[in-house]
Amino acid sequence: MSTRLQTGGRLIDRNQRLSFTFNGTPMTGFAGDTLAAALLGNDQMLMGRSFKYHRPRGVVAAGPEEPNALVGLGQGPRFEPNQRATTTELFDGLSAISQNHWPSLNFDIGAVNNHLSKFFPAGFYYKTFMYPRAAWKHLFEPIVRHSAGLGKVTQPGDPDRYEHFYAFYDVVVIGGGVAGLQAALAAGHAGAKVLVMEQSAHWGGRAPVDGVEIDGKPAEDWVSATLQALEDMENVTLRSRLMGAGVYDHGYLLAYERVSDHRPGTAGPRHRLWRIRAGRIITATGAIERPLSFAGNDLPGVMLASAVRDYVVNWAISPGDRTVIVTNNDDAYRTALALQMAGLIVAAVIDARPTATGALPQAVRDAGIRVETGRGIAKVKGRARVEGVALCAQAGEGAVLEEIPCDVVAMSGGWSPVVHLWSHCGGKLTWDAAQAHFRPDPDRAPADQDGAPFVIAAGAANGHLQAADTLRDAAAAGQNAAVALGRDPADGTAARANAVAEEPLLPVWIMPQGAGPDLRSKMWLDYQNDVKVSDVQLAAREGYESVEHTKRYTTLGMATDQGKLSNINGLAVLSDALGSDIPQVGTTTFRPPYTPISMAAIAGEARGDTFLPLRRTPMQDWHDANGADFEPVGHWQRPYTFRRGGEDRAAAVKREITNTRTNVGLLDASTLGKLVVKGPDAGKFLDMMYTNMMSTLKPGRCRYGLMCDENGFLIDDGVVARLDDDTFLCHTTTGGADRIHAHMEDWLQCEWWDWQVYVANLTEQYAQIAVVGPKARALLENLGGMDVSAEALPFMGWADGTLAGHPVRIYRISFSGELSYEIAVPAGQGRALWDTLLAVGTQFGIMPYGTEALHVMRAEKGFIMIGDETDGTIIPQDLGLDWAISKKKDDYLGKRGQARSHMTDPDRWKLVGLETLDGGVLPDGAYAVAPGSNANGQRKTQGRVTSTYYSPTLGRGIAMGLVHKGPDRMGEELEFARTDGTMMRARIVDPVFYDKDGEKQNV
Amino acid sequence: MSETVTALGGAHYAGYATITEQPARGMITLRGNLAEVAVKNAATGVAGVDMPDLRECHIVDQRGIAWMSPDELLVMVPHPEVASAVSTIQQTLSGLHSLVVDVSDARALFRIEGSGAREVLAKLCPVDLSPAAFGPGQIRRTRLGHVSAAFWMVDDSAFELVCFRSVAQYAFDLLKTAAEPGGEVGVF
Amino acid sequence: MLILTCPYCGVSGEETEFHGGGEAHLKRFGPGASEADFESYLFHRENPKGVHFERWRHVNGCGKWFIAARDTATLQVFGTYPAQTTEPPQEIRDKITAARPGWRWRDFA
Amino acid sequence: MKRYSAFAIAREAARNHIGWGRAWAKRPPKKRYDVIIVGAGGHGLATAYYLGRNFGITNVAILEKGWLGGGNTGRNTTIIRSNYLQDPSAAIYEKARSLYETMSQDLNYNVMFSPRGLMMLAQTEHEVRGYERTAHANALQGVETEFISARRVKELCPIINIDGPRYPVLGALWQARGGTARHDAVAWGYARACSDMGMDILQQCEVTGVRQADGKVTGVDTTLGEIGCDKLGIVVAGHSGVLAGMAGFRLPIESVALQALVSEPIKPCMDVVVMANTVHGYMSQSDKGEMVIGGSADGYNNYTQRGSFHHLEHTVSALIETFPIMSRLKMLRQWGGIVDMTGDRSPILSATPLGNCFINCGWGTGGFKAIPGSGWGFAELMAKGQSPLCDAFGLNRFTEGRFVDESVAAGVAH
Repeated sequence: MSTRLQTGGRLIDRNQRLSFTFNGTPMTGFAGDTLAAALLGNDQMLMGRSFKYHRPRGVVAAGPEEPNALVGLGQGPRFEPNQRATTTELFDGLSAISQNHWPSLNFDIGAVNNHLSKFFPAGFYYKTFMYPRAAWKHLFEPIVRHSAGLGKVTQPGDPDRYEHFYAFYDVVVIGGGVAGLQAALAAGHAGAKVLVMEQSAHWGGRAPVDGVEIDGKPAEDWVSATLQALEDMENVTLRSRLMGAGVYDHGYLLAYERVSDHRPGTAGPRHRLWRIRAGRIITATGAIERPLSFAGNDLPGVMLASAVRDYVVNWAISPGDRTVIVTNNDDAYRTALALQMAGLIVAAVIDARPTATGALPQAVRDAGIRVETGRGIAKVKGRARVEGVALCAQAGEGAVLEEIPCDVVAMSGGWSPVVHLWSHCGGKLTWDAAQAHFRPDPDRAPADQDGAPFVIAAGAANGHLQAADTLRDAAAAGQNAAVALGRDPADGTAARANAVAEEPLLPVWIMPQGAGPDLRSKMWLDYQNDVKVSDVQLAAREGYESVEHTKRYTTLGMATDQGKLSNINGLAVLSDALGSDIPQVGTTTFRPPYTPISMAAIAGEARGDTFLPLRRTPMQDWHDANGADFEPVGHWQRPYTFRRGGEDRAAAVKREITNTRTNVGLLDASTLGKLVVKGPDAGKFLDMMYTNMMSTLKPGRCRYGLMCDENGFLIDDGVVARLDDDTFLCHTTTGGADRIHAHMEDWLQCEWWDWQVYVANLTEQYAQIAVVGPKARALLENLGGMDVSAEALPFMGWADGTLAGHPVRIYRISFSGELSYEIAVPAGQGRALWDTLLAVGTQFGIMPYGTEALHVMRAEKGFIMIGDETDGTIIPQDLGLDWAISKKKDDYLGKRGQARSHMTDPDRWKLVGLETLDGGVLPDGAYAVAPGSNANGQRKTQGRVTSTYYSPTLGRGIAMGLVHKGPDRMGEELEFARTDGTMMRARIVDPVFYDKDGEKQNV
Repeated sequence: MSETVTALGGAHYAGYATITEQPARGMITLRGNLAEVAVKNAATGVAGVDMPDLRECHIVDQRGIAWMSPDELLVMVPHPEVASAVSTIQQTLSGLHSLVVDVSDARALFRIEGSGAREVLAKLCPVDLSPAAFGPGQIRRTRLGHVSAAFWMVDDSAFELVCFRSVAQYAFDLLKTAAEPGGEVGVF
Repeated sequence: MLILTCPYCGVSGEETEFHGGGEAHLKRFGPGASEADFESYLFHRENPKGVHFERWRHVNGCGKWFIAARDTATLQVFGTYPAQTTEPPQEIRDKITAARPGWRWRDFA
Repeated sequence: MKRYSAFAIAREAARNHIGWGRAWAKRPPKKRYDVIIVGAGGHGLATAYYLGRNFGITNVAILEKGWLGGGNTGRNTTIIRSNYLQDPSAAIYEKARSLYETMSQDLNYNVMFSPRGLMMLAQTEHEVRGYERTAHANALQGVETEFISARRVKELCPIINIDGPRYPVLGALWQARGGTARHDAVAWGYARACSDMGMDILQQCEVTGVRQADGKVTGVDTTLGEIGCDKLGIVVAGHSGVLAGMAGFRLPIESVALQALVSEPIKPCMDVVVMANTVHGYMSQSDKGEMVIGGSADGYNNYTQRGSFHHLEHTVSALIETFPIMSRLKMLRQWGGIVDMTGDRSPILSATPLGNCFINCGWGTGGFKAIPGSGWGFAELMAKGQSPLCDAFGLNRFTEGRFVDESVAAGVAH
């Protein structure tokens, strides 16, 4: 059983006992524990179930590479699945549950898959579940999907806060081990602005655990001394619980800070995502130990040798009473020594190498521990927990020589540098045959905006596994990074570490070397996804030769650990099966993030009220307080209608229209774009921007204009007012304000840069209020101020003046067909004028109206609406707007485009009015059918509805639509298809339904 | 002349930095050839501060000039003076190709103050806000979350930030959240 | 996340402060242009895997349009320059030649 | 070829599966072929498959510079739908969707087509009108879709927050027979079937030149030597510009990176595919339990297949607003795929100035869902010189201004 030792544990504080629960069972641990350590301290080796076969899984590692010990953490809206117990700091009140089992962790029905595993080799689902066809949908897929997933589903209502932080550094060092600290020291001494980040809560990495001595003192002491030195440098920032998550182009680095995961519910953000721009990035991310592939290597109790060491030294955890160590290298012998020093039994060290004569093996032998060389593990005994191992000759096929009882197997297949961050942005790797791993190729580093290498690997992450080399390499990395940024080389000498000479490892990819199919089908490569040696060999045999094919076919390395433990071993097995060298086969692509990061951290502050900007007009508070139903228009929220009492939307819209047509209505038109265009060439410029001739417009007058893109398609419309000889005020649609402003600047800056024109966007300087209806003039006259008579201010004219004491500019323009004044007033006075108008207007029966009433009224008048009659494929000619296209101009944006054969095709659909025969309302977007069907069997069509409303004014449905040769077919009847297949008949009519001669707006 | 109401009526939040919407300030967009002496004189004439150079903002209390682009200045005067300032500038520049418009009401103006001010902005703007990189006398036009904004420092610990009036509430909410106690980063 | 330097205001900002505007140095063809010329103007793009010239607007900044010379395969930026020109300045071309000898883009080299 | 079935697996289980042979043969190139397809992605392989199946043309080589299915076929979000607005789009995507229905049986390879239903959320009044229009068009195009209410949206996908806050769900365009499939399997299944018809799949074979004589293609130069052909089909997605360059013609195409990501696997919680175009995000849950999320494209030419961060930021924040449970999920992996965008964002399936050379490209973000329809139509075009499925997607449309534009909005205005 696994227990807590009476003494030791460099990271725990035995004075701070913390209580937590696992699957509801109360347990205790110490401050400084990880959840994994605390669970082991409570003899909880079994922590989860595998994905495919639901096999019992114990913890194998002690860090972010852990594939098995995934738990559901927290409760209610704070529940989070798939949390690695090995990187979860224990806190008081923590509650965790294990995953992927039913009904319980110890008894899991799904484990039946385990017994059927022979029938579920890699890719089996591609080969079956096909017949009969219906069975896939109704039987097989539901089963496959039901068994999917690991963690439980999260809940809505995450109560925590998240944020981003933009940071800029010369040099960012990722990794707080001795390499990282040494590199930071060198870069810092050279004067660079440095950030050092460590993903865990503790500095120093492996060195203190491995008993390394640096500059004559224990690594632990050197680490704290160095930390102090770095703290004292004001150009260096140290940050723990901050993980380098992803390296992106141009020195962009994402780092993930777990601010309060270890003290949930406290003030401040839970996670902070650092968006860092770095001159140089040093990846001192260390190395990860590889498992060995022997039969039964996935049983709870089989762990990485380094992890066993970590648990003993860092947390005073005895993973078991009797440990067998199996290795192909010297490093694992450190585990033997650590265990013995803690008073635990090491039954034997099984070394696959023919001989082991290095200093560490010797020390182990001297300590009286049995060492067997040239041996391997034939298989691990036990069901839910290791009970012993059967030894065999590594060179053989697995004939059992001897069985050794034990409850822990500590394995080491050598070390692989953590190259993820090096690789994210295109850094290439080179195969190091001596150490049997891929390490960064310094000649093929990721290049930055200047084409210079910007990532430098250091220490173990660079393939330097011996402490002394690690420090030398790291010092050089820090030095070089600073120098590359133009800093003066300073003291770059490395600290000196004692170096126990280690003998070379022996690459061992399967154990024993001659294992047959039966053993190979019990050798796990990917613990979480249940990918075995036999699966990779099967993939190779079936022609899935590319490493990407094999990965996808077997799902090797696609689990939540992204193959941190399995990739190299799988790769080696694959290349062996293909009979090619490992470097030829190559690796899969490393993708960000290094370990999973929360979605909420990615969104940062963009949630709830601050998800997106919500633009408010000066009158928005009034709308909020007066029953407005809003609709989003761009980032604005515009009142769709103002409901009164128990009114539904339709009734409110009807009331607003009727009132506006009979009394007076009020519209908040502040969102309309208002662009000032000024300069000697302003007229000439607008003649290019608009299809109309604007240069001939007289000061004091307004003109409706159309804008097209170079394709000829209509992109915006609005009223242009000429303010003086060289100044125009161009109104755009609400959505168009910023877009058209950018469009104008584009042409002025990039095409006609010698034209003398300036543009300014005054959209928000003015609140704009449309006072609309037969009683509009009477109302304004009651406000006191400027002359608004037909003579002083005729239709399509504008004038400056004051109203009720406010400085205003009034445009006599109408989008409703009624007598209409659009009043622009400085935004800061908009609400005051609005209130005054409402107050004074009561005697005239004034009512505000919303966008829907606006739509209906414009449709009654046959006015087109950008976005309804247009959809990005419509030219003005389609809409019968030829009158607004100047024939005199030899050029305007879109003129050439409109001359292309398809644009001049007489068969284009053109705008008409549509009148249903039964007075009903045509469905929005309905198509008019034509006889027959096309070559693809689709029903032919001859037109479509672009706008359709119930008109309270006419008491019937009215619509506008585009119809094949429409204007030439007045009076013809068309059939419009409903989605249910039934037809609705409508007659082609003039699109102007109301006040055809425009008398009302022109009084 | 009726009074001018700001977008948020002087909203205020005190976190580990304080955020305060400022009273209306006269703001004038001046577009023209900044090399022209007349343009320089027109701006400095009403603002009473030196002509700013590239990415500079000279400001004394309510009066100042901010360099917005190679052909644009933001001229700041006390709000009651803005109308007269506009016409003064227009007269000074008469005959010269230029554009002078009052944009006071189109803007919201915030003051971000306190030791945490730099951090609060660094959570929302992709800009190096370390003292070595940004300080009084400079202006930075950038984005604040999803909206365009510009800010400058009025002293070592206080910023002024302008954005469009319609997004004042969004900007304030962002700044407020960023300034909530417990969110201290502690790097500046 | 690209970092670009606006040649007008000198700000080096991240991609999100700018807005891409597509291929640079397009010659506008208007009324009277041949169908082939007009089609090319609107639709045919170099789309190179390598040295490219493209328009950017400093939208969250000084608002100016400029042109960036960039490698679309490595994202290296050779330089930026104001948009008021019909061809890349010699100094930019030299920089590219230094990094990509024998480069070619339309008629420029 | 060994037929795949449960029985075959049971048989093999008895002997540790050592009896499975290669899914597709490995053969040296012949001197010449009737047809050479450049590009062994989904579209290329499907084209070859239907050339053989529908037209008996089996003397075919499919050339691939990397590994088959190694491009966008294996780098997309596996969504299958045909609820397009314009007739030509609806025709080819619906042809594809219907072929997906029986693909597993046709190929004897389970591509795990999962018609779990797909909805496109309408989150503005403008989108409501747009999708109602599409629903009307689909009804006449033989595409089964309907516009459904917000309540129905909530029933079909309980984890959606339909009440906003910023963009309330007003309804959705629902295609009950839309869904997903296992992307790699589609390429692998076609490859196996092509190989079974005697076609040669030549991997690690890069085309370095296109040989021509009097306005016709005579063959290609490759890293495996010169190979002759009567007809050439170019189906190389993001690298079309390069190949077209070799063949001496230009394309109205730009290549940009499209962002995608997956979450960690969780138990099934979303039975449908949801697309939210207002916020440029779409999401489905894979059979492994991962939430598969597609984002928007970079605004500039980009041939790196790397993800960039800020697009993700916007997509993810929007998805958290629409699916509040996303907040505490974690992102497992992000990547970028190169998509080739045409002038009207619709594909090109066209003859070229070289009489016997045809090109299939420009699928933008729609590639995967179109694979079988694209292969079916393009094979017909190559075999007969004309295909109703391809007619509207010719290169000439850019000269005439005869676009197939699916983006149904020039911008909302009031």
